[in-house]
Amino acid sequence: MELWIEWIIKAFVLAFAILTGFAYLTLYERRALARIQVRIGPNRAGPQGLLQPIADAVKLIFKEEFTPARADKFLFVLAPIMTVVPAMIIAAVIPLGTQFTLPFVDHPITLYVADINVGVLYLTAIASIAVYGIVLAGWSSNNKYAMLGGMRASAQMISYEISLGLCFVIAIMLGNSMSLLDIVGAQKNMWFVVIQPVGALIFMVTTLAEVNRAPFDMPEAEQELTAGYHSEYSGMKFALFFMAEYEKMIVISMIAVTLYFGGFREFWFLQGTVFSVDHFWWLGPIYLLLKVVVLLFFMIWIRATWPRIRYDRLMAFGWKVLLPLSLALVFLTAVGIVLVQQLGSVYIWFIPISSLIAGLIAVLLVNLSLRRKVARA
Amino acid sequence: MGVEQKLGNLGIVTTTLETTVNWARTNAMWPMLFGLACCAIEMMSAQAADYDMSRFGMELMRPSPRQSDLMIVAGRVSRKMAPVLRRLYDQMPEPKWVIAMGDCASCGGVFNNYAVVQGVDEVVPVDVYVAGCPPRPEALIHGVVTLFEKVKGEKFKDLVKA
Amino acid sequence: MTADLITFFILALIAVAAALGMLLSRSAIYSALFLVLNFGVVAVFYILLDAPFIAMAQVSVYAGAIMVLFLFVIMLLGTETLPASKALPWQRPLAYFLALVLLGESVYLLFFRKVASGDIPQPIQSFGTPQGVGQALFTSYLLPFEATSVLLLIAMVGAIVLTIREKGK
Amino acid sequence: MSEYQLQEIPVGPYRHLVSERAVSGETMLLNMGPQHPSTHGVLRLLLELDGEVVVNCIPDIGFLHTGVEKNMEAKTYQKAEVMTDRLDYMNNMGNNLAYVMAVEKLVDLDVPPRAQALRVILTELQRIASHLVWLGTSGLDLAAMSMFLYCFREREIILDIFELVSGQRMMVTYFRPGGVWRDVPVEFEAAVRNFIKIFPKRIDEYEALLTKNPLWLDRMVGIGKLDAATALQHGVTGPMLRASGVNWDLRKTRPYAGYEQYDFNVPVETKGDTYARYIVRVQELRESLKIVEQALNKLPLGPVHSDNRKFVPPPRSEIGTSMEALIHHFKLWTEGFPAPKASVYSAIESPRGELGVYLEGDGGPKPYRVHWRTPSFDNLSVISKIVKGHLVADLIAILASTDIVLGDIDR
Amino acid sequence: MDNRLEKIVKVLQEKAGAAYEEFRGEVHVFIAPGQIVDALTFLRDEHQFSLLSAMTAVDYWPKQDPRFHVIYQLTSLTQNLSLQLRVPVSGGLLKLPTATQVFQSANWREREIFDMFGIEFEGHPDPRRILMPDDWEGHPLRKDYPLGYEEPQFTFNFEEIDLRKPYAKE
Repeated sequence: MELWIEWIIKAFVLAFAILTGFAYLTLYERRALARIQVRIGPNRAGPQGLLQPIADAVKLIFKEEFTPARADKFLFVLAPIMTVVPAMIIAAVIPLGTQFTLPFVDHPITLYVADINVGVLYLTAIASIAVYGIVLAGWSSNNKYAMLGGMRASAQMISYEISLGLCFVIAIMLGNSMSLLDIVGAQKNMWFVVIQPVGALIFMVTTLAEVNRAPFDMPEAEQELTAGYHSEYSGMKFALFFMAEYEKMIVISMIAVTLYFGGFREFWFLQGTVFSVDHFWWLGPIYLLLKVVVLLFFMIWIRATWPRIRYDRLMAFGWKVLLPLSLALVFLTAVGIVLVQQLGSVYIWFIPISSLIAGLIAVLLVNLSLRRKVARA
Repeated sequence: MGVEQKLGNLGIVTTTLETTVNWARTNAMWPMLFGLACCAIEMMSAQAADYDMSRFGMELMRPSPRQSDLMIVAGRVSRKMAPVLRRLYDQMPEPKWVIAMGDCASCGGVFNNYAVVQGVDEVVPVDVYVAGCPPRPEALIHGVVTLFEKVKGEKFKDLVKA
Repeated sequence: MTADLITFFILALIAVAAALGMLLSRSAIYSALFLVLNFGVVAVFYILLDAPFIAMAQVSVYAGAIMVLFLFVIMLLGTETLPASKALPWQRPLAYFLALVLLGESVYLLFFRKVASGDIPQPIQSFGTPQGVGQALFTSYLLPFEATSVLLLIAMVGAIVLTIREKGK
Repeated sequence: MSEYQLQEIPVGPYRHLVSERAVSGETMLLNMGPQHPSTHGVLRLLLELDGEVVVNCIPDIGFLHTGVEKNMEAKTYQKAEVMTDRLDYMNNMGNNLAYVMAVEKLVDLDVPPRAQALRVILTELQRIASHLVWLGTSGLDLAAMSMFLYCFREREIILDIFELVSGQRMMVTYFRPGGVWRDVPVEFEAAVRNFIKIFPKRIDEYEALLTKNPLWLDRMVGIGKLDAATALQHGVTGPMLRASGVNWDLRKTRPYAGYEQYDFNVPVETKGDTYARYIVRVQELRESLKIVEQALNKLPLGPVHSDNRKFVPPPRSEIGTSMEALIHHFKLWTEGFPAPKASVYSAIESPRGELGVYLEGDGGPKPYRVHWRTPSFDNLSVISKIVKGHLVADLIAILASTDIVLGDIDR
Repeated sequence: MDNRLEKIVKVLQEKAGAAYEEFRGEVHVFIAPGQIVDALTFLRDEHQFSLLSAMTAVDYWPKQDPRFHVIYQLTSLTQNLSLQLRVPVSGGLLKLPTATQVFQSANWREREIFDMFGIEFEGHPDPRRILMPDDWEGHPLRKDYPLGYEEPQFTFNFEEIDLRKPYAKE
């Protein structure tokens, strides 16, 4: 019975952490965007604007809830919930650190909610059903813009799911396990981003598409579809969509960190020093947080700088560039692993070199086609 | 309206809650992304680097009226636009506020003729009028801050409709 | 064991209800959603049977990819607004007949087939794990597996050919 | 606008403008605007969509119709000028210039060279400001949001210069028939020089962000192609026409306000797509800066308005001493000056194209008829032709590249 | 007058018997309503007047015949010339043949003239109002149409106007 209590407490702590993270991510994004755009950003609510998320939340709670007359009432209410739930539960399998022993009771507490042997598959499964909320929101609103947004979301999700899955496969092969804890453990000596840099890059691109962030924010493309799938949502229901979007950002960064950036582990060259998580267990969550913050900054930076890609080009990019490239990477990784097994561990460098060449070829081809298009026009 | 209406009906003394909610509303007032004419350009300037309305948490301009709290009527409202404006106002959920930015929106300005509505208060109820043709960004921000003062004084009791 | 049994019965009820809902609901969107619910419940069954790999594959492939495509198509065509088309004339009698056959089979299986208790073979240790599934797929079932991929490839090529012809028109 | 289309849009009134498929419900009619983030104001586009492909696009304008032309008939020539600022609110100086040039032509009034040079400097600064707003909003439309804020940062410098000379940021009314309102303050030259110094680097920054960016190229190249013949048929002028390969710039072909003294190029592109329009405008930023610099270097000394007292009020100092000056002042500001019973058409090159004023006098002090030939009006009318077969996302890019201002269209 | 322009005006006079006037270097040629399409086609095809710069109308109310002048401002890019055609329209008839076949830009401009002056263009492909709402009554730029002056509110008459001003409700 004790085990149940432990799980419930851990689940609550994790949920609370993600919720707080979401709230402060909004502030982080607004301040970072403002910094990039030579502005100041929210600084009036509380010291340095630290209470801004709370103000937003309280305001949205006390805002009128509105359901359009001809909307499908049931799905209209269900959609935001269906968006937010996957974003929360997907974090369950992500290891946040090693473990520590509870004082007095002498009971070991692991820093993850669950370590299942198909952890990576769990991630894909949950990520793939996360789109339902958006699609249903678009459909149930009875608004043409919302529906276009919902349709874009479903098409985009399907296009990028496969490349994302292949990037998972690369990490699985390198870690030789589907358990996230094992994958993190396998990165003790070398982060996978060093071994498979192109895979990490593709992973981050596809995750941008999966969480509908700029430049892939098709479903809510403000300038095209006004507010896209959440056009008709107000008050707390809208807040749920908002929440889901930012939670997904956090969670997806956590996954990226876990799969490619050593998870909760320190830099591989800090192994055995006092900075190692083996030395202090509480360094694990801190390292994870730092890495996540850095990745999030990249997401914000991209949003501030790049124009939005066009909807059909986005699909073409997914199918014609990312999918073949990630397939090639899976193949190259497999070859590298076989080489290591047969000839010795120095052949591990075959993987980064060959995949960088593959990535370079892809970039060149894309560039060439673009140049041809410019020339033709 | 939301929860506060029921609270008001109960007649419970809710001053602390009132203060909190009004504080939240003033600090997270999302304007609607909606410009009409010249004033819209100054409204954009107010969002930009030199003036930066985002300090007040106001840079989240919502393209959908469903998610906005504040309608800044920036510019002249023609007779053709007036029904659309009213409709947008009706689409905004409570609580909502309106700032008439500039002379044209406040009273018709220099355009005292057949085509322009002589003051947007004929179409939607206005909370704050900002004078100027167009008002400088500072003037708009002053108008917004004036609106904050008004919002801070709002009582749940008054919002309950008979 | 009772806890598992109770869970099983609750889930079974949900699964049957979802299946019925899918059949009976008027709106195509709701039908699709009921099917998703059904898939989800079936995935939980797999977990109960100690086959997490298949469970996750069920969710990500069926619920996550295929049904999203279904929804996409339904929304694209706007079928829920179109008037119901006439059923094919032979469809209804055939359906009744097939339902009868199915009912007969179930009755036979439930009441007449003798099942000795206890002779269900226990699954081996690696059953349902990724390793187990991989071993099975790439050793004893390699030929069917590859045949399936070829079949899918043919279907994909067919779809592409069809759309290309459509465009050329 | 989002829920503006809760009800189905009736095909009836647009029967002759949509395809057969819209009647059968095969294609979707979608309202874009009048309140939509990327229609640059209150423009309504009725779109017939097949999936996301635009089959037909029917612009609906007039949501900002202000009755300026009618209202100007009720004011004297001087007082009507305040209306001109509010037409194309990105090009206030240019509107003033077009109007005062028409008045000067109608009453045959001379303008001293210093006033001419000041007019050139300020209209070119205005062109830069207008193009900056265009660049910023186009960037925003394609979700390159920082561009918007960078452009507005530079625009503020220009607005500060305007405020320095006229006391207003936007509605300047600085040019007056016969010259300018009053001479520029001493800080003017330093302010403009400062701008000339920092701006080229800033243009380089913009170009670094966008011009070679693959996403930007992908959104722009080959989109919304407009050939020269169609452009002329639709009356398209300005950068849009020059992007289609027609070298027509009124500053070169019919120089006014002393443009013939300055050495500048007219950027011309041949491809006529959205990207060509972008390139033309970005190059115009540099060319305008060149003109400003030359005009500032050559800025002559002397009076800033004509000494024809029948049309230009006397300086304040004279009123105290001269009875005649007092009478002129009184007559001009109460009654206004009469103009002959005739009509003129005078056009300038605004940031958007040929901005023409048709001005007709009836012998009295008020214009009998003022018509504004506004470039955006024609530039928008071509859009229904060039968006056909493109995606909704391209429509946004094309609309941004036409650089319309609704105040300019609806008047 | 420019030599090249003089030639063109002479040909126009021969073809259509048109009168012309000159003011500050601008040439206005008067064309009868029936001949305007031919004249525009002739100028476009024979003399490269490829741009219809502006098109508008003037109302000379209360004069009835002609009450309106419809004005076509043409520009030739290759020759760098401008020419204005003026078509008198009688207050009783209010009809003109459309020029949309000659210049596409006439489409919206003719709609605007119809909207503002009530002059109909026969054969126009899309005869709707363009600037005013579809159910608007009257044609605002006519001289007999009131400007629509409303009394401005000042301190001394604030109360009085406030009483009858239609304020919007929630």
